[in-house]
Amino acid sequence: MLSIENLHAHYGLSHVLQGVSLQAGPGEVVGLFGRNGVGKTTILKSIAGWVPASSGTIRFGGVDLAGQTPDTIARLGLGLVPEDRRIFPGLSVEENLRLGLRQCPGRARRENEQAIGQAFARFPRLAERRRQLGTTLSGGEQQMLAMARVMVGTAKLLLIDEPTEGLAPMIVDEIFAIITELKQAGLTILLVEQNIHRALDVADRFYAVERGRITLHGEAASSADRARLMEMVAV
Amino acid sequence: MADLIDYLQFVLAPQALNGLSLGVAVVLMALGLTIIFGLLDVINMAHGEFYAMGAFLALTLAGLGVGFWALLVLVPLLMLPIGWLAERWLIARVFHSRDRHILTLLLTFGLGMIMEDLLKLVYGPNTQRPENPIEGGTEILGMFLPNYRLFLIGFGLALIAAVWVVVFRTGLGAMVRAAAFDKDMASSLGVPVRRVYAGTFAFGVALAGLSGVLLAPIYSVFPTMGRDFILMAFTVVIVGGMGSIQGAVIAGLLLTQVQALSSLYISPVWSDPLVFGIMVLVLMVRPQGLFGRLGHA
Amino acid sequence: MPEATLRTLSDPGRAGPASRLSRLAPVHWLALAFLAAALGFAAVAWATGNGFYLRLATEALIFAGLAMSVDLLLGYTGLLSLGQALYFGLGAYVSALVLRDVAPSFWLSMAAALLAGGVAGLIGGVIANRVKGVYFALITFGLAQVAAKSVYNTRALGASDGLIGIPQISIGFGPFSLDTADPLSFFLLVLGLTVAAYAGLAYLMDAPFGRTLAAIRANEKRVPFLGFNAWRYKLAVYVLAACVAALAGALYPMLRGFVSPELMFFETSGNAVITVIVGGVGTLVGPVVGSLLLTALRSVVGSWTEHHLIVVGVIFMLSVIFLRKGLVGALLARLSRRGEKGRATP
Amino acid sequence: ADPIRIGVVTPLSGTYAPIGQQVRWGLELATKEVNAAGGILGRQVELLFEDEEANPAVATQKAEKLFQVNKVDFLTGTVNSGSTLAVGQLAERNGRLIATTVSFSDAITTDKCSPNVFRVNARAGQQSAALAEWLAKDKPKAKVYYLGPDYEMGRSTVAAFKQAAEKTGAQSTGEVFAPLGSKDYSQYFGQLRAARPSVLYTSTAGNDTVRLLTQMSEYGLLRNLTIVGASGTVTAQNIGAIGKAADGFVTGVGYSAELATPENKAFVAAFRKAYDTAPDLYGADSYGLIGFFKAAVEKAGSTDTDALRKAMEGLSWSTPQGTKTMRAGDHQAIQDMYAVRIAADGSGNRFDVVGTVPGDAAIGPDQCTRF
Amino acid sequence: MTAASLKTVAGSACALGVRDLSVNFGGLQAVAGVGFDAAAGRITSVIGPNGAGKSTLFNLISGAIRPTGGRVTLDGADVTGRSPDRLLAAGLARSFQITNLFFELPVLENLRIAAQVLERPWHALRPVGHSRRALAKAEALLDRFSLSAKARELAGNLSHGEQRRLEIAVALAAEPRVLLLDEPTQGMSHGDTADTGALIRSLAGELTVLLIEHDIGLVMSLSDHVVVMAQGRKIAEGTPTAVRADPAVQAAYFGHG
Ligand SMILES: Nc1ncnc2c1ncn2[C@@H]1O[C@H](COP(=O)(O)OP(=O)(O)OP(=O)(O)O)[C@@H](O)[C@H]1O
Ligand SMILES: Nc1ncnc2c1ncn2[C@@H]1O[C@H](COP(=O)(O)OP(=O)(O)OP(=O)(O)O)[C@@H](O)[C@H]1O
Ligand SMILES: CC(C)C[C@H](N)C(=O)O
Ligand SMILES: [Mg+2]
Ligand SMILES: [Mg+2]
Repeated sequence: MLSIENLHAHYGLSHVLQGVSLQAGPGEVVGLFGRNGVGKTTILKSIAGWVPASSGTIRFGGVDLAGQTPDTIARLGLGLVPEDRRIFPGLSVEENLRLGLRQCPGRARRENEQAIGQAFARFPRLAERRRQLGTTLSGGEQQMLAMARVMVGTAKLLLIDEPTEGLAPMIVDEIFAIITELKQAGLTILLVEQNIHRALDVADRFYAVERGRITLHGEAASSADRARLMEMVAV
Repeated sequence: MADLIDYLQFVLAPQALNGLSLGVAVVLMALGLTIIFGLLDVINMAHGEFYAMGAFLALTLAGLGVGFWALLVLVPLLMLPIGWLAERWLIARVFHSRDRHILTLLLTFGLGMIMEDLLKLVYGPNTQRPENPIEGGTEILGMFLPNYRLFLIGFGLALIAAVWVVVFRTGLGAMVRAAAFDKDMASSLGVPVRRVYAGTFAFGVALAGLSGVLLAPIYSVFPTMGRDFILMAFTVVIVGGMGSIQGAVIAGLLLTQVQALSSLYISPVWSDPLVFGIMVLVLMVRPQGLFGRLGHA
Repeated sequence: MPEATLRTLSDPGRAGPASRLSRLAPVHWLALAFLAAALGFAAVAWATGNGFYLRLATEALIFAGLAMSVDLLLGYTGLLSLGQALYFGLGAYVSALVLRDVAPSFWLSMAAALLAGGVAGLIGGVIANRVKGVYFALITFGLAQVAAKSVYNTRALGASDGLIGIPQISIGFGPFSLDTADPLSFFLLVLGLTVAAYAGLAYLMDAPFGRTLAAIRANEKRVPFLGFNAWRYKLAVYVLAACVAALAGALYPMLRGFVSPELMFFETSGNAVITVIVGGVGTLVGPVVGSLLLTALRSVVGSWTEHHLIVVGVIFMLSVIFLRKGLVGALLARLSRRGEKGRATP
Repeated sequence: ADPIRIGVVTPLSGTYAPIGQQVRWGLELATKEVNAAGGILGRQVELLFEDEEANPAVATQKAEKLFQVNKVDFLTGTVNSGSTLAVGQLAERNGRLIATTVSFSDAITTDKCSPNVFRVNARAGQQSAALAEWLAKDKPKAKVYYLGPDYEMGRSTVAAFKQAAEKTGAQSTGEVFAPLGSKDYSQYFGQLRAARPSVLYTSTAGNDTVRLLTQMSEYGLLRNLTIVGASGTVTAQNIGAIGKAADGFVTGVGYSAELATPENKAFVAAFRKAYDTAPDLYGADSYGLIGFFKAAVEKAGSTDTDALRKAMEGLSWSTPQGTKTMRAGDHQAIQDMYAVRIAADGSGNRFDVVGTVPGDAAIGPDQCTRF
Repeated sequence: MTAASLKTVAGSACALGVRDLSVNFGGLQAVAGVGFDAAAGRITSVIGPNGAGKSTLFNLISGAIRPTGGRVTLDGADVTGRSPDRLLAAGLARSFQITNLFFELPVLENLRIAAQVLERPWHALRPVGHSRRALAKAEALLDRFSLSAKARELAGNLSHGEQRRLEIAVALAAEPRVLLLDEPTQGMSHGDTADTGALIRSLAGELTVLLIEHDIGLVMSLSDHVVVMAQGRKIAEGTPTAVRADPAVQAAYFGHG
């Protein structure tokens, strides 16, 4: 589904990704863990086409993503829940949500409306606030909106960056439930999360990132791997 | 009493009616501006020159024998690629800098300067005017209104309504706003941002060109004509609220009425300061304009 | 950490004031180089008896003052003023009236212009600072339009004809005096004033006052939570800019002997913005360099083709697109890149 | 011998560019002719153009360059009255002479007159005389409405004409001053109709006239109204755009291309041949200036400022529009003034002369006290 | 009793008092009659589900928006509706849930500006180098928040977690007496969260902390007092253990927790 080989990326002069390789198979949830500033988000941005790779290859569903713009990548079936939520100011909650439909321009109108209805049903709070400006939502509500926004589309691969950040425990549960559901529905998910324990409960495999490199790769089910991971990130 | 009726019929009412036709003209100008301004956050200072270009284009084509009705379609179509290229070659280069407002304003200011001089280079400095395509006039309640102005009011309002539907009813507006605000996020949702920017800009430019065709028979054509409406159009866009078409319509009609009626009682030269004063007042009370949404700025 | 590192750390390219010459920021070096060039130019022009070029350069410096005031707002505070000519013209008219009708005194007319600029700036600032961004630009534009129109229609101010007959004066500095009719000495005076304005403003912009303006530019909403009243800072810099523009304007009638409402028109404001962009926004030297360059360019291109708008327009657009920080900014980037290379040996 | 250099600072860009174009053509044509005939005192004449941008601040800078760097012997071309005044002062300080061929402002040769400034065209006050006289004759007891551009020039032309017309028995029914560069004059039509005038006087220029007249025609206001105006209202540059709406318009002006003198016919023919359009008053007055300069230099025998000034004062010279005389007291040219009616027939537009006022009657008293 | 409160010396005089505070947006009552006291030198936490009105409460206290009703007192003085800059002068600083920095300015400059209020007013016109206290403060904070390596970097170029650290540092730079932290550990990795917890604990005593957090472990271990909000109202308050046991809180916040 997703396969990254020896990816390098730079911001200006700083060499942020220094040879990252990782794989995610269909229907797999893969965790990406590491301390702040090690390059987790940059990996996701490279996949989404926001940050150009300096070298290395990213393949998604067999297609080489080199030189593709984010919108073509999105229409290949990639969905992104970015770490800072990126709700569009000046647009209402509903307008923000409906932008998620742009991923699938050809889909029937009825299906679109159905998807919107489902999202609102999933997050009733958003339905209550649908006319309000998206950026006046509370922090947690914005996180829900960012999640809902990719769910109305037709992504096959989801990149989710710290989705539970700023969420109350109940909603955190809800998010993990959704991730599990999406996984069961066959989506591939790359999940960056600080709440490692919870994330490992839904993940199949994980990678640990340190200063732009993958330094550990393990099975979520293996307690040995888990122990090595905790040792690495909890210092 | 008879005096009063006389005054109403001969002075006040015609004044208001003529104000209306000017109002529609101003709103037509403001329409393209408010779309580019409100949706892309680009202040197109060259809007006036695109308007002039439309008018000159109409003149040239009319000289080649193209009829007025064909011009209404042809000129905007020809303006589309011009606007598209202007966006791709110029605006796009500064669009994503943090000072987008200011840089695009400066860039289009320079562009306007060049275009004005180019128009002069090509067409000479003198004034020209296409023939009035709809001659004659109609009496309405004893007031006389030229038929072309009636057409302008009708066509203008229909055009404005059509644009409103396209921009807001179809969700296109929301898409453009999103793309303009956060290109990365928008494109990761599948929005083809570059085409959206260029298309929106070209659309605004085409509207400017169309106003050129429509207004040329009344206001005549010369290289510096772009400066004519621009301040008023900006005022309308601001008072109405950026990106709000209803706002532009209401502000445009209102402000031109203020101008038309005030000129009966105070020296017309003060009507500009008056309109400007209203703009300042509106901004002080409602910085987002009459209909603007705060998030837009 | 030692102080020197701190300073260079805090903002590359706009480092602190110099207590020792060796610590002078590159931008100040550039200013010094410019000053030397200006003096060299003056010497050559004087030696060849060329009054016109001296007076043209003087005019360029006067308009550089206006451009600097635009830069204070645009480059340091992020406020685009499209009506700065209002204050320039105001200073010019006040100075002209004082010189013609009150007393032919340099100091008196400068003081009067300063006062007028300050008061008008305060009023204009209170109005314009109600709004932000584009709205600010358009309000300043409108304010200047209204003022220019009023002058254009006021018979007592010469209406559209302007005022002529402003006397040439001699300016006393204690035992010395110089004459505005003498191109060289007036050039040197204006140069001196420009350097003083540059030094003073550059100092202020690097002091916490100016740094706060930069913070307002970067994120105005956060500033109040750090204990600053953003509105007051913006008003203060607006008034400051108005005063600078008014003082520059006050010099104009001394040079040319007349004032006209065109000094307040949009062309004047717009040219000041063009000057700042071409020269280098947020550098203060940029406006001076830009003004001299564009004045010279216009003088040459103007006689060569009537389509100078195209030439200036193209240069302007190229600077907006390719030289975000103008000529001076590009030069500084060059210098600092070279500096970095030199230092990069571990 | 060295050529004689004449600096020309005239608007080549912006809204006044059409006027500058006529100025340029008039001067170039005359210079070509003078040079072909051997120049002045055996010296060729060279024109050096600079763009005035209709801005006095630009004009003075350009003029100074011409005076000091190009060392011109004489300077002309300024259109904006403010430019003429400012450049005049500069000329004084540089010990040179200038002449305007366009500026209307009375001040230039009245209270702000300068020993170094000459005006070869008619000033605002002069234009009214011919027009008022024609009006008194053709439309006695006319009810006049005034519409001027709202700035100094507009107000003073309206005031001057009003005074002259009322003296000849006309009745004023109202006035309105529209901002310079107005787009839509229909705003004022209500007032205009309500005043029920028989004559409308206007002093708009350039595009403003185009709009005023075409919009009046649109509203059917031209039918029972005689329209008269100041000299710059309808000229060769804007008449094409005005088209039929200019029909019957009468201006008080110092020149018409239809003047039936042989000099004028030759001039118009040459002008048309060179520039493919008719000259208007600006072109003609500018053309005539070269004759003025030539006569003065030949009379003075040199281009020395004092000698030249002396030669110019009181000088009579011939121009396409007849003989003009430079009044010594205020440096204002005395010239016959015409009432010119526009006839738009199929063959193009004609400026028919319908009335003449001799120069002495039109000029008014000398109000210059400076020299 | 937590460790933090043990070392409290200032006693429990109330530093920040909130009485009956309310605001509504359109029809929505975002904060409805909330009142509590934040004792001086203690850590008071505000918890509650998303959209409960916690951040809005902070906005009201810090002067970002004006309440439609109620009062805020600082050391007994009424400061309701005061502008943020005047509140900061009175000793109240805050951080933001959604990172709110000078993204185009270097990290160090972010901190220096924030510390500038420590200087006398006329220092605004003296060279930056003379603002020694502010510079020293900025340096110290860089160190304390392990941002020294990024001092010259533009704040906008930091990773999310690094920006979150800077956000807290900026709030601390003015040496406030009352500090409002809106989800300070949001987006931080494990280690940083723990460090931040330790930091907040070390701050208490010298200053009064009002904390919004969804990290319940942190809230439980840090707080002296907890206020629970839901749908704009205060539904409970008390010690961490008491609040945790409250069934209403369980239902509204922890779910099956
Ligand atoms: N736009 C940028 N320009 C320059 N450097 C950047 C930029 N964005 C990120 N960086 C740097 O790149 C490194 C990796 O950043 P990234 O955002 O990928 O980290 P992360 O692992 O997602 O961290 P976090 O957990 O804090 O979100 C950091 O050191 C950061 O400072
Ligand atoms: N400007 C506004 N206009 C309309 N509604 C608003 C506005 N600001 C906040 N709200 C609403 O008020 C409610 C409270 O928001 P607030 O940000 O205070 O929540 P919170 O408790 O901080 O939540 P979170 O834990 O998710 O950050 C939310 O439902 C939000 O949608
Ligand atoms: C005809 C004109 C345009 C005259 C010009 N306005 C002047 O100042 O004299
Ligand atoms: Mg990250
Ligand atoms: Mg919150």
